Order: sequence, then structure tokens, then C-alpha cells
Amino acid sequence: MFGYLGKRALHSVVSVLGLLVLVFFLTRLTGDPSYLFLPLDATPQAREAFSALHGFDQPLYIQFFNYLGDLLHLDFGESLRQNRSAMEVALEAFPQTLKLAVMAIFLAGALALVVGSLAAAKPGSLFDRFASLVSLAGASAPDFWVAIVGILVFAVSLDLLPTSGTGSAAHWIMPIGVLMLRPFGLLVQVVRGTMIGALSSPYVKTARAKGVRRQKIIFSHALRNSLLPVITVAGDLATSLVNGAVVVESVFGWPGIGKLMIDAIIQRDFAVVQSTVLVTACAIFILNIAIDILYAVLDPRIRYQTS
Amino acid sequence: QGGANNITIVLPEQPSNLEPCGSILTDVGQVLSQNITEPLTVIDPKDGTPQPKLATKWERVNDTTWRFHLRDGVKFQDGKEFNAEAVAFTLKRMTGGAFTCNNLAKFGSAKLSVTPVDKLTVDIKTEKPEPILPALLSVAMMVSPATPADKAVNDPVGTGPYKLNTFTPQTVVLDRFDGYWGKTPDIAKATYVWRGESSLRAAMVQTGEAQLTPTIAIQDATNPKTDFSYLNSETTAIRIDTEQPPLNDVRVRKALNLAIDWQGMAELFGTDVLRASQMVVPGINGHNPDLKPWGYDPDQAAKLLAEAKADGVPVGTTIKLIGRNGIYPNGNEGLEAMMTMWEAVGFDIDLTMLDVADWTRYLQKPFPQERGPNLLQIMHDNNKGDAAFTVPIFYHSSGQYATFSDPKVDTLIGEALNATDTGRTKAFQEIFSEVHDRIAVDIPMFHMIGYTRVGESLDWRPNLTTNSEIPLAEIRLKK
Amino acid sequence: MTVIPTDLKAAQKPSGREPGKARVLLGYLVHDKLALISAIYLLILIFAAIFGPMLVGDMATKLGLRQRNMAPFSLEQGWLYVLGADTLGRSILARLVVGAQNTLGIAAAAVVTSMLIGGALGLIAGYSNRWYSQVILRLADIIMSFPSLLLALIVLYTLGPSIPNLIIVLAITRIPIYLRTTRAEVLELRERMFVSAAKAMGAGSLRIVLSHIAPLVAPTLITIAAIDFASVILAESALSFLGLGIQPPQFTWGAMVATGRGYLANAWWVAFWPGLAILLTTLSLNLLSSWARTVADPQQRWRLQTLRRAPR
Amino acid sequence: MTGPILEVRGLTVDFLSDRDPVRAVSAVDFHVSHAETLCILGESGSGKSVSTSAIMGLIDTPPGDIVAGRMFFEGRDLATMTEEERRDINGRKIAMIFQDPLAYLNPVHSIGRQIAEVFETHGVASGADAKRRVVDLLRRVGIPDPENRVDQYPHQFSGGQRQRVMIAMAIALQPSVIIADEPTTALDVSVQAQILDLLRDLQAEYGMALILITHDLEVAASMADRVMVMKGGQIVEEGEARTVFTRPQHEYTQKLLSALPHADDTDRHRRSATVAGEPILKVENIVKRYTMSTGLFGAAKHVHAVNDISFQVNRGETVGIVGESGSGKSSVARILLRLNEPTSGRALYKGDDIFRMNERELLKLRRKMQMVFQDPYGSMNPRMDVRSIISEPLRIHRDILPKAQWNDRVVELLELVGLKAEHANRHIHQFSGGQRQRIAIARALASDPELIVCDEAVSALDVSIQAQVIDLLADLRTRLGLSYIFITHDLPIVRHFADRIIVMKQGEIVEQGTTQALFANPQHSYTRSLLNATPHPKWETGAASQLSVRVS
Ligand SMILES: Nc1ncnc2c1ncn2[C@@H]1O[C@H](COP(=O)(O)OP(=O)(O)OP(=O)(O)O)[C@@H](O)[C@H]1O
Ligand SMILES: Nc1ncnc2c1ncn2[C@@H]1O[C@H](COP(=O)(O)OP(=O)(O)OP(=O)(O)O)[C@@H](O)[C@H]1O
Ligand SMILES: [Mg+2]
Ligand SMILES: [Mg+2]
Repeated sequence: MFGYLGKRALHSVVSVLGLLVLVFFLTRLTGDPSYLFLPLDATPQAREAFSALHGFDQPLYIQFFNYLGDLLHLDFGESLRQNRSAMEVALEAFPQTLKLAVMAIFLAGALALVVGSLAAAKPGSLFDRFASLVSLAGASAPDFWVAIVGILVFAVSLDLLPTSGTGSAAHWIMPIGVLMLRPFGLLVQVVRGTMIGALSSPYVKTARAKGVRRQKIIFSHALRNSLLPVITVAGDLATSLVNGAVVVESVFGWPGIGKLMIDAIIQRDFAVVQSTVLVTACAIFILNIAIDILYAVLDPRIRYQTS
Repeated sequence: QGGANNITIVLPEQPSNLEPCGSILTDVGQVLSQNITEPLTVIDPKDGTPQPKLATKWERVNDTTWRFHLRDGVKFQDGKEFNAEAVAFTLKRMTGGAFTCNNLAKFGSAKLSVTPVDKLTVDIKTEKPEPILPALLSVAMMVSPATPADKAVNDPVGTGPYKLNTFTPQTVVLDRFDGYWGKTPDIAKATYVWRGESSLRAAMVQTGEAQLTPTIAIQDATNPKTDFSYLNSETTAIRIDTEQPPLNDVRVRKALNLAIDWQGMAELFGTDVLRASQMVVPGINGHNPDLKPWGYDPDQAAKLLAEAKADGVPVGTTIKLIGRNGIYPNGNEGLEAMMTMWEAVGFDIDLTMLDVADWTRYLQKPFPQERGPNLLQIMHDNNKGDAAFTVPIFYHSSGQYATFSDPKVDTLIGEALNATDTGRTKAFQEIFSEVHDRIAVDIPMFHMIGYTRVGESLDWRPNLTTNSEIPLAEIRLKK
Repeated sequence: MTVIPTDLKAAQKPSGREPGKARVLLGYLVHDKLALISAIYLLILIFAAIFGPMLVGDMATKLGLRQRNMAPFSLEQGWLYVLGADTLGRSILARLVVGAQNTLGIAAAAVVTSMLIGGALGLIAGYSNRWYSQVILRLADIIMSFPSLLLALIVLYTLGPSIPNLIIVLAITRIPIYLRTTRAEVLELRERMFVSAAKAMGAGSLRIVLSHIAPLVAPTLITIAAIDFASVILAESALSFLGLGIQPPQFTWGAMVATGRGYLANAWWVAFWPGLAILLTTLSLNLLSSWARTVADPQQRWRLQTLRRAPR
Repeated sequence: MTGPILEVRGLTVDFLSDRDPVRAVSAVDFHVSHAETLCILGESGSGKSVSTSAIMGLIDTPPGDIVAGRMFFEGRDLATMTEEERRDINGRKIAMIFQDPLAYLNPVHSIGRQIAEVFETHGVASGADAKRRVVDLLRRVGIPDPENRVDQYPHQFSGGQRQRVMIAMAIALQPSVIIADEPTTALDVSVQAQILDLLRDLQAEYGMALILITHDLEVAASMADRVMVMKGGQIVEEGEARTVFTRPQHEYTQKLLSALPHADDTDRHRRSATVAGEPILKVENIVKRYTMSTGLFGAAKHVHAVNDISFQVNRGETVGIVGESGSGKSSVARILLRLNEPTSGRALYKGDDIFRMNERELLKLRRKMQMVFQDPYGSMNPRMDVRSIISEPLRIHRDILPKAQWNDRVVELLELVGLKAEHANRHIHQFSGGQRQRIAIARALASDPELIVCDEAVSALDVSIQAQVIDLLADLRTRLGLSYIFITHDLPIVRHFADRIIVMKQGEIVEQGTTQALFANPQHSYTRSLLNATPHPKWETGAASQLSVRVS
């Protein structure tokens, strides 16, 4: 197992480097940042001075080597906008997103496992239909739509929750609620689908013959066997949340990395783009390794080739 | 929150930094200007004239030199004294080039050199004559000499009535500065937060989570008790690329102006908007009040087009209409509507919406090769009191945005820039009428309206400058 | 989109030997009322997508600046305005009908492309232990951590805005989920006995993957795809903000929702109807996919049959 | 206790679809009393498994349909019980041993956990206590090294070991009734004897009632107090074991008893007439070690499954492999088909080393060499109908038959193994254990192979169908020169069918020789113990004579 882990870690480092190269060169295909940082009526001389100051006038490969050199000293560059280290900006925003994402995925996953399993226990039942319709409706409604309507209803009309921002526990409720919708809907469907198959397999009959409680049959026998795709989908959803719960972050004024990344991309704040990508990529890669290990834990038949 | 004299202001976007040299940017200026940092002069929104702030008075020593007399007894928030040296330091820091100073853009290519005369007097010299230097200096925010001169900062120290407490990714907090030279303001503490969604900002003021938001969308301004509109110094327009046929024909350009149902369009932006005939708002020196905007006359437009066609102008050519996403509220819809109207009189329009960076390539010289005939959605903001911040860039043949060259206009501009007082005003007014009536070089649309929502506990009204500053000291608490 | 279930069927039963197979399927469909309603709704949509522009094309772009945001449920302006008017006073109903074509076309193309590519790569990555399966996985990692907005900008700047480019962007960003899900299932399926049995019969990797493993993975993929449909439609509208999405005067439901975003507090109908259309479409696709899943599973198929009981 | 402990009256079970319902069981009555053993014999597919599953409430309705019938446990109608009462009975009072252990064990739980679950569910023991009991149970059913094996997963066990795991699970709580569905099909005679002894002991100790479904007449005779014979979903004969065995009334029972392979009946055997054509498979020094990591990061351990094995198969010859359960027989089979890689060794098929073949050569080889797997359920794709399953070899090897004839071929094969043409449209979950095994055989025959490796291929078939299949295989052998590697635990069958026999124990070959020589004069002590372990009829204590002798 350690051999496998080491190999995966190595591969991941290579991928991170590849990703950085990609991001570095490709971002620079997307236009000149001076147009965005200087006022529209800035003179051409001012633009040139700006480019020279930040080294954008040098050939790309030189810029890249400079960047690599700086990386070796753990210098990830300065944010053009924020007047401070890009990595500092990214690392400040990341935990905020991570907290949200972890909570949302965890809750959505837990809830989906229960709802999906119960729906699968009696396909076609009233509960099944209801659960499917509600979860799917939530998952396919535009998230900003839900977010804003949520604010209008719960904060403005009913005055139950704060509209937005961070601080108290109440501030978490709506962002997490909105963030959960899509993962919840998708996971309910995936759980339900794989569970229906698992519940009609022979080993479930064995468990019934042993007198195992229905709940336990569902959750310990059938669910365990259908977890693989569930974990994968949940992992992917977690990834997309880690990568940015952009809508939720920007609507609710949550200072997370998704909004930061989008802003940086739109503003061509290259150093920040690179740093945010680096931070999220590391998180995503670790998550994926964890998921792969989880596969092997969940299903003893799965083996990975270390050679 | 907390005490009654603590308020929360909700901005539409996060201030990307707090560098005083970037105070012309809305996000920075709304926090910084007149609160933490102050300039030598301020512009009176009513008539565009510079008024005293940290300078008490000024005079023109000669063509290229202005002398400023500074206010006595002013202290920076770090205890340092405000004096001629401090002015020199600030201006040198601005022009030093060690970091990018956005405010410098307002000076164009003007080069400044500062000489302290005595403790409270400075001479500022420019290479070329600069008749509006006092107005220009309204963007130069005075900073403490302890500020690093070689890099941009996020912890500004100025002379204003408020000093920075904290700046985090969630909030900016300002505290009242006890050593302020002027009248002690009502508000003791101001917390700035930011939310992108207009309806959310409106809701926050409604629920009392915030007391003020400088901008909300027209459709959210539904409560006459709290929502105030103001002419916000922004003028929207469509720039015509006059070098490209068929747009090089004046009849075609006039037809473009005449084909739009302006009253219908006004519905989109709020009925309080002013139909514009020129690129500056009333109150700016050089605004021509006699200039009549084009009306809606689709028949006339069709006729002009037919005439042009008869003369061999390729009026059927596809014209690219280039918009910028999110440029102003309802901007996209506006373009869509205009496109439909133009097509109704016989134009062939192809609409493209671009993001800022891409759009800027079309805005500024050098223009992209092979751009073809195009119309560009623009918005111009001149709140600095003088048409000089508008006319040369748009209408001089060497102007950044200009797509045409007209010798007569060039000469007029040269004269206007060097003129002072009424002569200056007249000259600019003539230029506006030239480009509008004779050349029909662009399609001015509206002088736009902004809406703010102000909590019922506050006594404050927005004005022309609200887009660039929200002076906390002017906010009063209602009893 | 109705292609999906029929495709699945084809994969399950390679040779169409039984007569009246379509009849049987129709019977199954009638048996599941929700799926039947979904199918009808989707058929109507497809009809709208094909013929809508001919029927109400002009009405969708006809301005009515003086009836901006007209409220729904009034027939004063004619039945086309029952759902109200949008921010430029255009009939929302007409725009829904006309917008169906672009919306469904783009979303279907993006979802199907990413599902096919992701599924194929996932099959390879899961089944084979060779070096390239590692490469595929790391590539998926990279795509997953590459910001999709950046990708969109790059495509926009290098290739220019166009519908095919839009589809490429949307498809690329959705590939990893299919890829990783497929791989996860294959990892387990390839250890099953019937795979060994097929190997022992001489089946090559391609055959095993396509006829033994893929049919068992397909249901999960289709479930994901059906939900993805909504996210792709909404993602498309988010991209139009950059200039990569669909450009006016063309429009999609996603773009309609995005326009209505600012009016939720005052003119809810501008965003609500297109949002509802998206929601119903996704819902229908899901119900249909879950129906197809039942059809494809011999152990579950009885649920859709009219069971014939012995007389008591 | 008075009266039967378990009674079934008029049970009729259908399986529903949009076609005519399939009647699996029709008006079946039976009962079993305290300390009594009821043996259910019968044709494969006659409804034995279905009727017993119905007692446990394991038939899903729909698609199953209990058309009629009542079931009583200790006098109480099972149908009137609450779900909770029923659950409490399952596992504690009535336990079931399923026919196809691989499918019926949960692949992702360790077997220890699956057995311990019985204790936990009924609140008898948990944690370390439960684990200790599990180890005890595993030891009692003869799993070697149980302390280490409790934490392993079903796929790491041999077929017979899995079956014993099922048995351990069933006897865990000493239930009042055990329903054992072919519990010893995968066990060699010595282990089988051990298990049967265990069941008898439990019966003696706790008065347990046993319903034993088996096709093995010897086992039936040695265990049964009463015997019930089923055919086509109905009970055709029922009575005292001795009466049924000695004076069978129904025609089917008579046929059944006479179909039994007769040990000393030399002219009726189906060994090949001419022994030894040219050798087609030469196995040299095969070794197989399984590596198992214990836990996620634990040190790897090895199981020596196959230890230096060499043998040879000639054209037109049947090599029988018998041996202890878990001795590596299936491993050898899987290695020969390159489904597992050997740790070392060579296997030459007509001179070419199987382990060195590339894809193309392998494809050719696999056309000539087929395998029937020990667990038929898992070895067939649940999504495919039987037609596709059987015709798959034809689809893989396109040169065998033109596509137009596939259908006929499938039907022909189905009929050869005693199934019907209409079965072609069904899916694998709709069959009985024996029917699945026959489908597996039909599939192996489809590609006209030269060598078939049969891993317990006929173990779940009743004697009459077994005989039919063996006849079919033997006929193919004589007509087409087919060779077989015939892995079984069933000594009468190898004796009847194999030309040479290899005896394996603990991964090694302990003895090999021609069938006659081996049976006449076994050398190794293990072989002798195998031959002696043949069960004796219950009603006849101490007699050395075999049932087959008696019947004839
Ligand atoms: N789910 C099902 N759907 C349709 N038919 C079924 C189903 N399960 C079993 N059958 C049929 O019911 C009949 C009885 O099956 P059962 O499993 O009881 O046979 P069995 O007597 O146990 O045979 P064997 O000795 O081969 O295991 C068989 O003909 C079988 O094909
Ligand atoms: N995948 C595996 N991992 C670890 N051990 C295994 C694996 N497969 C088999 N074994 C072990 O190898 C030994 C030989 O197993 P094999 O299946 O070859 O036995 P067998 O002779 O076929 O037995 P049976 O007659 O019971 O089927 C057994 O002890 C078994 O537990
Ligand atoms: Mg059976
Ligand atoms: Mg075996």
C-alpha cells in the first residue's frame, strides 16, 4: 500500500507541475492585463510602464523561468490587484471554501444515502417518487435563483436568518443549503440506482435468512456494495465545490476561493490564478488519492497494480 | 452595528486594495476618498469648480506654475504633520513609477515637479501649461510621508476624518480619527461589506443589516422612503467606427441615431435618465445645454439610408455591434433592443458581447486589424468638472478612442485646452455641437441615473460624486 | 434526448430478434406513468425545437419596450403573453419555444460528448493496468483542477466564440465525472466471475469491456448525464457572460434565466419560466433514465410489465 | 414436542411476467419434526430451492407469487406473524444454507463479520466474544487456520470452503430447523463426512430438524429419516427413507435410483474405450502463491495454493482431479486458462507454453480450451439472456458457425443438457442452481473445444440429469476426441467417467493413476481415507456395503 501511495504522490506532483505549466502559458493567451488594471483612458506609455514593471514585456519563456525560479524559493508572485503575496491571498480564501464544501458534501452525502436507500428499498413507492421529484427539482433549479429567493423568503420576509455574510452559525444555513442541492439530488439518484440492483442480489437474501434487520440489510449490506460510484460522484462534486462554490460565495458574500479564482481570471491577475489553481489542485489530488484508497477499503476485490 | 453611530455600508464589490493612488477606481475610492485620505482640492458637483480642501487657496504664478497654500494644523493619522514636504512626497510617490499609480492617468501626459516654498506653500510646475491643475489635483490623495514610496500599500494613512482599523477579505472597518482638523463627524465607526447581488444589497438595508448601499439596480429601487436616484456622471453611448464603410458616410451615422426609439429605450434604464446629446453631463465645464439630441424618426432614417445607398454607399454591409458584458445595468438588453430597431430600418447588425479585456481591444488604439465596420457600446464617466477629461480622448485625431480625424475639430480642441474661464467653456461647447450636428460622429444615449438605498436612520443624499466617494463625515444620524 | 434510452436498449439486447420490440417498450412506458408524461413532455420539446422557430419565430424577438416585465396570466396582449413578457417586453412563451432548439441542442451535444468520451476513457483506465490508464487518470485530475472559466476564456481568445467551441468547453469540463465514475465501477466489475468466464472463452479486452462491463456501467452514467443536463444549461448561460456563450439575438433558456436574475424580487416570472422549463426537462430526463434503467435490468424489468397471475 | 415443528401445506409458487406465469412449485405439502431429517430429492429445477426459500420468506413477491399454501412453524402460521417475529425466527430458529455460496456471500464483508452478524443480530454475542465463537465455528466446519482466515473475504476462499462458511453461519445459533440446500456439493468425501457428522451431532444434541436438499443419493440415504421426491414442481413420492430407497414407487424415483453410477458395474462405465491418444496438455511444476495483505498497510502473507504440480492430459482422455476441498484444484484450472498467473511453472498445450502466449495465440487456445466454472451464477453476465450467454463463444470465434445458425445451435445445446428452447429468453437469475450449471456446460460446448476443464460441473445435478450430461460428454469424447479435466469431489462419478485420476491434498498431487488401479489399490493414506469415507445408509448401521449394491 505504501508503495502505491508513494507512486500516486509522485504522479500527482508531476501532474501539478504539468498543470502549472498549462495554467501559466494558457492564461497568458487570454489578453493583456494592462487593459484591466489601468483606467480605460490610461496613456499607451502608462501601459508600457505597467508591462515593464511586471515583466509582461519579456518573452514568455523567460517569464516562465523566472516564475519557476521564484517557485523554488516558495515565492508565488504578487497579486496585481491586492498588493500582496498571491499565495497569501489564496491560502486565506481556501479554508473558507473548504469549510463550506466539506459541510455541504458531508450533509448532502449523508442525507442522500438515507433518502436514496429508502427510496430504493421500495422502488415506485410514494416515498420513492416524492424523494426523486424533490431532490431532482432541487438539483436542477438554478442555484443563484434558489439563493436569492431563499434570501428574499427567509431573511427578508420571515426575518429568520441573516441575509448573507459570515459570523454566527445562522450564517451557514443558507449557503450550505443551496450548496447541498445539486450534490444531494445527484447522489440520491446514484444511490437509488445502484441500491436497487444491490438489494436484489443473493447476498441480501442470505442476510434476510439470518434475520438481519431491514435497516441493517439496506445500510450495511446493500449500501456498502453500491458505495463505489457514490463515493466517486461525491468526490467529483466535492472537487467542484472545492474548486469554487462561486455562485454561493458571491451571492452570500462568502470570501472563498471560488470567487477569488473567478475574479482573478476575469481580471487577469495571473499570480493569483496560478496560486489558487495550485492550492485547489493539491486539495483535489489529495482527495482523489483518498478516494482511491477508499475504494480498496470498501471493496476488498479491488487491487491496484503497483508495478 | 453595535452603537447607533456605527454603520454598515454594503458595496457592490470588494475593494481590491486600499492604495490611495488608486482612489479613482470606484471600489477603492468609495472607501478611501474623503474618509481616510483627502486631496488638496475637491470638485463641486454642481458646477465642476475646484474647492479648497487641504489647500486653502491657490493661484497661477505663471503659465506653467501653480502655487498652493496649505491648511494649517492638519495632522496625518500616524501623527505626522501635513505640510509642503508631505505634498511633495505624495506627488513624487505618485509619479515615481516604482508601482502603478492609476490616478496618474487623469494627468494624461502632464509632468509635475513640486517645490516646497515654505512649510505651508508649494509650487507645482508642469511642462506644458495646465489651466485646470487645481481640478486635476482633486485625484491626488495626500499620504503620510511614512508611507513606503516604492510599493503599493493596503494600510493607507491620510489626513481624513477616519482611520483604517482592519481590512480583511470580509470587511473593511474605519474608525473615527480623533485628531481630525475639521468638524467631528456623527459616525463613529463604519464597516464596509460587499455583495454582488443588487437585490441582496437592497435587502440588507431593508432588514437593517446595513444602513447604506451606494448602488442598487433600478428594479430594486422600489421604496421611495429609502431609495434615491442621482445623476451619476456616467454617459452611455455607441461609438461609431467612422473609418469603415458604410459608417464613413454621415447620412448612415445620422440614420443610426434616428432609428432608435429613445423614449422606449429610456424605459430600460429608468425614466429619470436624461437623454444625452454629448458625452458630459450638465454641470461639467463645457457642457452645451443648447445641443438637441436626435429624436426618433425611423422614416427619416430609412430615407437617409436610401439616399446613401443611391450614392453607392454599401449600406447593406453587416455591421458588428460590440457590447461589453455588465457594462451598466440592462446594457445587454439595451443593445438587443437597439439592434432590433436598426434592423427594422434596414441595417444588418451582428451583435457580439465581449468581456472587458476583449472589448478594450476595440475601444483603444491600436484597433484590431480587420475589425470591419463596427459599433461599440461605451460608457464614459467624467466627474472631474471639466470637458478636458473627455473631449481630447474621444474627438482629437490622436485621441485614444477616436476613430476619425477632423482638422477643424483638432484645432478647436487645441484652443479649448489652453483657454480659461468662459472662453474654455465656449470652445468645448462648440466642439460638442460640431461632433453632434455636423459629423454625427457617435450615438450619445443617456446620462445615467444611479440608485442608492439609505437606511431610514441616516440623513444623507447621493450626488454626482457618489460613484467615486462616499464621505462618511457628511452622513448624519436622524434623531 | 430520447436517444439515450433507446441506445441503452440496443446495448442490452444486441440483436433485435423479437418482433414488436418497439411495442414492448411502449408497453413498458405506458406502465410507468411518470415516465410516460416525461416522454410526452420531451416529445413536445423536440417538436418545439424543430418547428418552434417557424411557428412563433418573430414573436420571440418582437420588442415591446412599453410592456416591459408584463405580469403573466393576462390575455390582454394575446395568448402568447400568458406567461408574461421579459425585460424587453417580448413574449416569454414565444421565447421559451424558440429557445428550446439552442438550449437542448447545446446541452445534449455537450452532455453526450462528455459522457461518451469520459465513459470510454474511464473504461480504459479502469480495465487496463497499463501506463496509459495512469496517464488518463492524471489527465482527468488536471482537467478537474483546471478552472473551467479559464478554459472558456482560453478557447474564446484562441478559437473565438461559436457554438461548437462552446460545446467543446462545456464537454471538456464535464468529462472527469464520467471518467472517474466509470473507472470506479469497472474496478469492481472486472473482478467479477463472468468477466473471467468471458476471458476464458477467448473474449478480447474490447469485447469484455464493451459487451460485459459497459452495459453495467451505463445506467449510472445515464443517471449522472440526466442531472448534468441542467448544470450544463446553466453553465452555458454563465459563459455567455464572458462572450463565449450564445450571443444575442440568439438565446437559450439559460440566458433567459440569467437575464431574469436581477428581477427575482420584482418580476419573478422573467427567470421563473425558463428555470421551470429547465427543471422540467431535467426532471423528465431523469424519470426517463430511471425508467430505462429498469428496462435494462432483467431483474427489475417485471416492474414495468403487466404481470399475468395464475387464476386462484 | 408434539407434531411437526415445521409444516408446509399446499404451497404453490409462480413467477410472474407479462407472459404466462412460470409455475415453480405446485401444491406441495411436507413437514419435518423435532430431530428428524427430511431429505428432498428431485430433478434439477423441480422447485426444491423455491419451496424452501418460501419458508424463509425469501421469495420476492412480485415477481414471485405465492398462489396458495400455508406454512406453520411450531404450530403458528408464518403468514400471520409480524415482520419482526418472522425476522426473529430467521437465523435463530430456522437457518438456511444456500446452494451457490459465492453469490450468497457478501463480497465486501469479511466472512468473520458475516458469521458474527448472526450472533449480533439476535443479541447473542458481539465484539471479541462473537469473533471467538466465529473462529470456533470455522474450526468445527474444518477451515484450516481459522484465526487468520476470519478476516478474509469470500473471493479468497475455495468453493468448498465457502460452502462451509455458509454452514457455519447456519449452525451458529443451533436453530431448531436447518434447511440445507445442497450443502455438500463442493465438498470432498472426507470433509463431507465430517460435515454430515457435525449435522448429526447437532441433531442429537439439540434435537434439530433438518431439511436436506441433495441430489446425492448416498448422502440422502445416510442422513434421511424420511424422503420426499420432487419432479416438475410436485411431490411425486414421499415416505420412510428405507421404503423409498428400497421400494421406490414412482417411475421417476426408480429411474433416479437406477441412474446411480455403479461402482462395480464395469460395462456400464463411461470411461473412454481407447486410452491415451497423443498428449495435448502437459503441466510442469506449477506453483501458485496468493499474496494477501492483511488490512490496508499490514504485511503481506502468502497462501500456498498450488505446490509444484505436474500432470498430462492426452487426446480423448478424461483426467479426474479429486481432492480435499481447498487443495488447489480450482486454482490449477484457473491457471491453465490464464485467468490467474502462476507463480512459476509451465503448461504446454500441444507443445506451446500457455503462460508465454501472446494475445493472438491465447485467443486460439481459448477456442480449443473451455472451462465450466464452479460457481455458475457468478460466471454469467446477469444482463444477458441465456441465448446471448450460450452464443457468446460463437460471437467471439466467428469462424465456428455462420450467424444464421447460432439460434439453432443454442436451442440444440440447451436440449442436449436437458433444458428447453424457451429457456433461451430467460435471464440467469430465473434459473435453479442445476439449470445454471447446465447452461454453463452448454456454453462450454458451444465453441467445439478440444479440452474442457470442468470444475464441479455436474455437482448440482440430480443423478438422472447427471447421467444424461455425462453420457453427452462421453459421447463427444468418443466422437470428436474431446479431452476433459474433470474436477469433482464425487468419487462415483470420476470412477464412472474418468480414465485417469489425480488426487490432490494441500496443493500437492499425492497420487495419480488409472481409475481402475487407483480404486483397486489406493497407495496414499489420503486416497484410502477418501475411498472409505463413502456414506452409508442410515437405516443400516455398520454395514460396509454401498447403496448402489443394494439397489441393484
Ligand atoms: N426468479 C425466477 N423467475 C422465473 N423462474 C424461476 C425463478 N426462480 C426459479 N425459477 C424456476 O423455478 C423452477 C424451480 O426452481 P428451483 O430453484 O426451486 O429448482 P431446484 O429444485 O432447486 O433445482 P436445482 O436442483 O437445479 O437447484 C425452475 O424451473 C426455475 O427455472
Ligand atoms: N484469491 C485468493 N486469494 C487468497 N487465497 C485464495 C484465493 N483463491 C483461493 N485461495 C486459497 O487457495 C487455496 C486453494 O483454493 P482452490 O479454490 O484452488 O481450492 P479447490 O481445490 O478448488 O477447493 P474446492 O474443492 O473447495 O473448490 C484455498 O485455501 C483458498 O483459500
Ligand atoms: Mg436449487
Ligand atoms: Mg474449487
